[in-house]
Amino acid sequence: MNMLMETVVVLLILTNLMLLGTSRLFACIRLVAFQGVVLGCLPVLVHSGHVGARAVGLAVGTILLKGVVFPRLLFRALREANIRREVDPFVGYSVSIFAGILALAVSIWTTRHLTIPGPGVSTLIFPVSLFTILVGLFHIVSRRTAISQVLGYLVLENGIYTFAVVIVGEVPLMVELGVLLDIYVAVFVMGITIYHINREFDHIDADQLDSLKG
Amino acid sequence: MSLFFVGIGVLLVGGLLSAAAGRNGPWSGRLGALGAVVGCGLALAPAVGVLGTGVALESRLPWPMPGGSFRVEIDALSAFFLLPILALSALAAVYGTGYLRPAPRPPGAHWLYYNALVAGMALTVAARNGILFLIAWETMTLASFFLVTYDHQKESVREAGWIYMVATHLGTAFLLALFLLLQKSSGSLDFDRLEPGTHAGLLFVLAVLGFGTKAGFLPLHVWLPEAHPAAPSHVSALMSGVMIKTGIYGLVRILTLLGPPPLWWGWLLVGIGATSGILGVLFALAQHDLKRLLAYHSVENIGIIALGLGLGVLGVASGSHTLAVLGFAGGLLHVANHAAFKGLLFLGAGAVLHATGAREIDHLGGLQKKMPWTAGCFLVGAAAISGLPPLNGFVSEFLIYLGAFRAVSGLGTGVAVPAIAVIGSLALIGGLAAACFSKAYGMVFLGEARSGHAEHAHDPGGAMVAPMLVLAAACAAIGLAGPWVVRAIGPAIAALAGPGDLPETGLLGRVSLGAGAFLALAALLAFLRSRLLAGRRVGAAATWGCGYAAPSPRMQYTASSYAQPLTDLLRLFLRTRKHLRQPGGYFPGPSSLETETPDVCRDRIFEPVFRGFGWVLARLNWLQVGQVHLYVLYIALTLLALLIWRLH
Amino acid sequence: MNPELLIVALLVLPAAGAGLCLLLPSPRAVFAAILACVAGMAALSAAAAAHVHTRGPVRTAWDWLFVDSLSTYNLLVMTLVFLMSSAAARQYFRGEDRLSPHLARRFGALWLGSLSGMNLVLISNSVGLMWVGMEAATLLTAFLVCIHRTQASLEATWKYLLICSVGIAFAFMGTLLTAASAHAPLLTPAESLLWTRLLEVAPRLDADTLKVGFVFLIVGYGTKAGLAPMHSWLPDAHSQAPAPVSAVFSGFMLSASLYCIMRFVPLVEAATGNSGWCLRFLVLFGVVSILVSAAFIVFQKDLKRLLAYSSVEHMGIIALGVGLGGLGTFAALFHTLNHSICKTLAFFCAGRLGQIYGTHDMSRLAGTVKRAPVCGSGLFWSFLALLGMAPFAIFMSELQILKAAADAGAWWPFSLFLLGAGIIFVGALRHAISMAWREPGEPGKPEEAVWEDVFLVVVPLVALAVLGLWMPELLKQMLWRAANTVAGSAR
Amino acid sequence: MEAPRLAQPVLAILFAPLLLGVVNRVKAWVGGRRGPPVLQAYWDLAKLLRKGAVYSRSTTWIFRAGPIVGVCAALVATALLPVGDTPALMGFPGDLILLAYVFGLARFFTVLAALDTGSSFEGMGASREVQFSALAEPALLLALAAVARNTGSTSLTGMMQGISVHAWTTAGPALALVSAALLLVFLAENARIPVDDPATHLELTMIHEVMVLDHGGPDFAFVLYGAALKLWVLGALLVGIAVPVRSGDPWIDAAGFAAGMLALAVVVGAVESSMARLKLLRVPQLLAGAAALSALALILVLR
Repeated sequence: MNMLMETVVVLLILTNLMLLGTSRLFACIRLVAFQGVVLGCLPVLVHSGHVGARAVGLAVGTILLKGVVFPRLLFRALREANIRREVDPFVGYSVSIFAGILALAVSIWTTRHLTIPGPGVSTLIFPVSLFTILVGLFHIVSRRTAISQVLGYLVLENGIYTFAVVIVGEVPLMVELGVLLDIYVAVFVMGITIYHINREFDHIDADQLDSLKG
Repeated sequence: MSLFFVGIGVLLVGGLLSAAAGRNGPWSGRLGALGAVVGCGLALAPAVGVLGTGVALESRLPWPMPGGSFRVEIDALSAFFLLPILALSALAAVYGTGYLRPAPRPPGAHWLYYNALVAGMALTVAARNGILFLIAWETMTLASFFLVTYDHQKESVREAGWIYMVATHLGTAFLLALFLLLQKSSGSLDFDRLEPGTHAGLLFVLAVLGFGTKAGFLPLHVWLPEAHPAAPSHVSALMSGVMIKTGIYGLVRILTLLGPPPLWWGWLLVGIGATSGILGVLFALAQHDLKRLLAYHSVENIGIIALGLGLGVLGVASGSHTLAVLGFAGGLLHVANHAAFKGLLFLGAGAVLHATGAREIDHLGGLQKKMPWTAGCFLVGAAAISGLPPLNGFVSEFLIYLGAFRAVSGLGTGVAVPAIAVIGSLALIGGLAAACFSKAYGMVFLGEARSGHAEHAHDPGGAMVAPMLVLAAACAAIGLAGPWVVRAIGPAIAALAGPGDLPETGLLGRVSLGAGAFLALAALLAFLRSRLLAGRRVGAAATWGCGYAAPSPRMQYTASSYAQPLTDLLRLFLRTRKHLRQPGGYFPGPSSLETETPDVCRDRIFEPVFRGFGWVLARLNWLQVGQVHLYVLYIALTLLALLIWRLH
Repeated sequence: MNPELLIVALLVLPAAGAGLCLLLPSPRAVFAAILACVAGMAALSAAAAAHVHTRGPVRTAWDWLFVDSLSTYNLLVMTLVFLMSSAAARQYFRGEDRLSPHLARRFGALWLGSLSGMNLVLISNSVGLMWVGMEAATLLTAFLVCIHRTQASLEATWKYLLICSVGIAFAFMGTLLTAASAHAPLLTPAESLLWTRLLEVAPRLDADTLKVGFVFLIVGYGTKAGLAPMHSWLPDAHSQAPAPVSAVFSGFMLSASLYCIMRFVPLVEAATGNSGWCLRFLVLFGVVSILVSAAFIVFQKDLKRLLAYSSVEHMGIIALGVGLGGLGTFAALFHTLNHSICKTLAFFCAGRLGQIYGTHDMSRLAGTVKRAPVCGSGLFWSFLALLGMAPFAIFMSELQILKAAADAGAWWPFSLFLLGAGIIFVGALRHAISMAWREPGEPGKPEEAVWEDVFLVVVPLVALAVLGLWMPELLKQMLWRAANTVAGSAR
Repeated sequence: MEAPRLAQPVLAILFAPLLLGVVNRVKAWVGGRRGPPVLQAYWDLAKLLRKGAVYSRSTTWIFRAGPIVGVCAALVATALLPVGDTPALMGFPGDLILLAYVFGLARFFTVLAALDTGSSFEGMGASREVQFSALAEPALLLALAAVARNTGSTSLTGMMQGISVHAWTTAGPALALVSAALLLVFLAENARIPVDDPATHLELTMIHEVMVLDHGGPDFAFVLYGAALKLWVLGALLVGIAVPVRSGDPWIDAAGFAAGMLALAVVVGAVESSMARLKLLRVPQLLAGAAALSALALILVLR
């Protein structure tokens, strides 16, 4: 099972780096959706011996939400706004990938003293979840469109989710559902806001939303 | 003690009633002033009692405030400060009822703040707990701020209010540091449990900065020349006469808490006193605005008080009881004296302003004939503030001089050198003050009216004249009854100089004798002249114009020209700006000369500092440029920085 | 009343009220419902506070809900703020005819919804549930910011949403790390999110994990609380939201976020051996917030942005107080109350003035005392109170925080606090004087004073003055108990 | 009260105008003229006292008070000054302060009386007067402080008693500096050359004389007499320090004093005959110089 977990970790890293190097927004959404599906498998993988109904339920919920609902929402917003790609990001794509690798190094270096206790957990989980968080942040900071920022936020959430499922394990279901619901609502709200922004401004370029300052 | 609280209560209730009376202007004013007078009278009784018996009154009420306790005590020192505060407040309140008529708006709020200011001052002086003290102190600040901004429709008044508030509030910051350092060892802010610990010097400097801002030590005085002219005149009288003295009170109170002073505290005070005194009077000399001139004189007189206190500290530090007594007696007595004559002068200036609508000295003139009562009172004040015998200003300056001469003639160099500075600066201050007040009095009241403003002036009503008369009488009485006055305030002096008799202060009796002889001789000579002139021809003519046939009032010497030799001589400090339009050509057109003397300290010290701060702060604007990317970046960087910093 | 029932009622009432609002026909009815609901909340909180005060903390719902003195104190502050701002909102929207029944329903539901979110933060024992409450409040209030949809309000909403979501995500990470630090065999996974259980085993928690967790928590919740340099959403959201919403933002939502941090302080302190490890963060953030806000207040042009930066300052002061511990925590909690009252008042007045003048640009807000005597004077006095003039209570709480700093020998924070407060005083007073008294450009006739306005202005001011001069014994005890909870030394 | 204490007041009241006469006589003598009689000042006073008066319509009681205050102040001052070892009539520690300040009072009223006329010339004179006296005051008091340090006394009587030939031999340089400073103050305060020219007839250049242009009759008599008394008192102060005749016998002391006063008059006359008036702008420098001399003396005695 550890083998599978390692695979998931590697997939996470790869999707993150690919995200950093992709300019087409459709592709980005798909990547994030794929990441969501991969993560959805995690609860099942963690409890290798006894896969309970709870883990399955969580996995299904996660896959549905992250793999299906969010992408659809974002695709719709994208169609409304009528844009296809991220134009002229603050940080170029190749530099972004280097920054991603640097972030990975930083994550590993930062967490090298921390030994998170837990059975059958890959030592890479915590650094990679931190790495995913950083990539999400980087995406928010370095991309111009509001959609990209939502994507960044989703990646950030994915990082946290990784940590949550693997390390903390069985947090009470109610909390987890509350968390999922909250994230869902967050993305939903962001979608609505993007919709309105698009209607009011005729663009969803967050870079140009800078009238409030000082 | 309960009388004191009742007095404070009456003050506040009077203020509230006055505010509640709202639109009914006359009643509102009467209620407020009545509250002030009755409240002051009631609170005055215990203060007089304490000075008479020498037994301190104390009271402690429950007050659930961490670190605070409602401890109030009237000891000799408090009683001494209460006396001028309450007396002048009552007089200025009476004056105010006349001064505020006709009022542009209902005076209720004004009286509320006025009475709150008086209550705040009284409580400041009586508080025996740091927190209580600070609350009273800040209440005083707040109330006086609203009094200063009475005419807030004027830009200059708003500016003055801002400067005043900023200055006093920043001063309070030093006081916070002071009190919190003092309570560190015991954890209680009660005065009797404050301990200086090992850094008494730092505490003293903090006290000088914090209290000095209120008192108006140079260069912390910048608010004074703005706030005093802006306020209504009876408020100026109150602020200049007694409110700034709460700063002096704070300083001496802290002195009693800091333990035996080293010599350098005395040096510091003398240095501050000399600079404040000399530069204060210099700035005053260069002013054209009567109330601004008076405001600068407050700086000067605070300087004289600091000189006295400095000598007192030197006396304590060097173990010379005589010097300590003379210094502190001079300093303290000057507090009361300044309250009397500065109050009087501001009230007089107010009467002039009320009658003519002009504060510009160069627009006035000839008021002696039109406002004889005001003029007479103003003359007494002017002579008193110039330190001339037989008035009260001389008495306190005499004590300080005497102390300084004693120090020079008999004590070691460490004391004698600052004492020489005291003598030199007092002499210079005296000369310059006489110059300044001969200008102020002469130009405003003597000669002929220089403009239409002054043509139709007349004395104000009884409500305004009576307080001035009382104050003028007080100036004369303290001047003639010096030894008794000093003996009456003996307990307060002993609180600072240490227990013991009051050596040498009896010499004031000789001064009084000299003054009496002078007055008798003057009466004799006046009689002699009237006998001589009786039956002879006494004619009246125009002033001799040295041959010029058509003199006009506009040819009179003006205040600016009067002061010009001195201001030119000392332009190094004054930086007077001249705007000269010279006559030229064969048929010269109109020409003019205007001078203005802005405050050097404000222009050269505070404005650059404030501008520097502003520059630095303006540089921080890039933090908030509207880019949400950057905002998230800050968060990310903060997170990373903390992770790296705190974990490794 | 059964205390457990009480708490459940607290949980249910606002949610039910929110639902109810969606069904009501007119704005009038909506506001009546809001006021009734908030008043009910106030009564319930008071009852809960009384119970906790006399008999100690209450736990219920399988330990998921829990109230102790810290939470009841904050409950009281919250209901007070909501009470005041609900009444203010009624006045505010009365002066604005743009509020259709539809909008009113939406407003009512969101308003009470965010109330229940914050309420959940306060009464939950599970730190996870606490997080859920915070997130819910954030999302619901996002809609409140742009209840009037304009370009600027959308921009502000976007920034608010994105930044706070990121912050809240961090807070979640921190919560998870906290739970991870209590991994088996110390606590079962189900227990590892319960604050009371965590506190019991706090000294044995894995310190390294918890430290990382606390960094995430303070950055995360600190973002929501508006601590600099994570405060950047705050001026935008405050300036664009309707004034009563800004009042709730400043008045309590920020404090609620700080409350979350305060909950974690005793855990981290106990785990790190009471070395003051996490307190230093709070001091740092406090001082930075005070100084940064100072820079922006001095050159501020917009009234509501100025008030927002002032909130940053005051959150900094509270953080500083908590960071100093002991008396500092006590004073910080007291400051929470004072700031909430005062800021609610300030935003109310600012909102009304904004309606009268049609702008929040301070260069055009002139002669407010003449034009709108009640709100103009109210704003001026609330400025004075916010700037820490005696006799208002903020002076007292700041003084106590300074005392705590002096007692702790923390001279750098002490001096920097004084410096920042001084700069703010200089800058803000200038704005206040100019707004109050400058001659108005276009003369308008003075607004008639409505008694509700007078009431809403005078009562808070009097309350602040009274609190500044006299602290009721009951309040003092409550504050000390709450402070001891933060210090981890409560029963 | 013993009779010798009255010596100074009596001498001053009687002989003050005489001093003026001597000065003028010396000036005339040096200039090769016969000059007015020594007693001319007395005749002038008598003539003026017999006249009526004309007052400007601009003036008030202040104008009338000026001369009286001048005379009274000077009279009080005479009571503070000793002759030689003989105590002053009213001497007490600190009397020197009263001495300086009664003259301040006199000046204040003279200046006000001048301003009361509204004449620009008199205003000009008043302006100069206050400027110079403000600068002269520190010089005077610092000089006296140096003497106080040297003699260990704070009363004029004690100081005079402390000055002796012995004092001059031990602290000669300091006392010489003090005497020089006092001489400058004496000249400035009494409106003598090189500060002011009492004989000038150009109003624009005058200081003291221009201030009293409008006084006439008995008032002017008072002005003249007050000025003479002031000349006497400040002269007596200077002589007391510069001429250390302290024999213990009041008669010899008085004789020494009288000789000193005569010598002073001669010196003043000589100075006035040999020097020109300074430019007005230079006068402050002269007075600052006097203050510097006093300060130097202080440094010497503090050492």
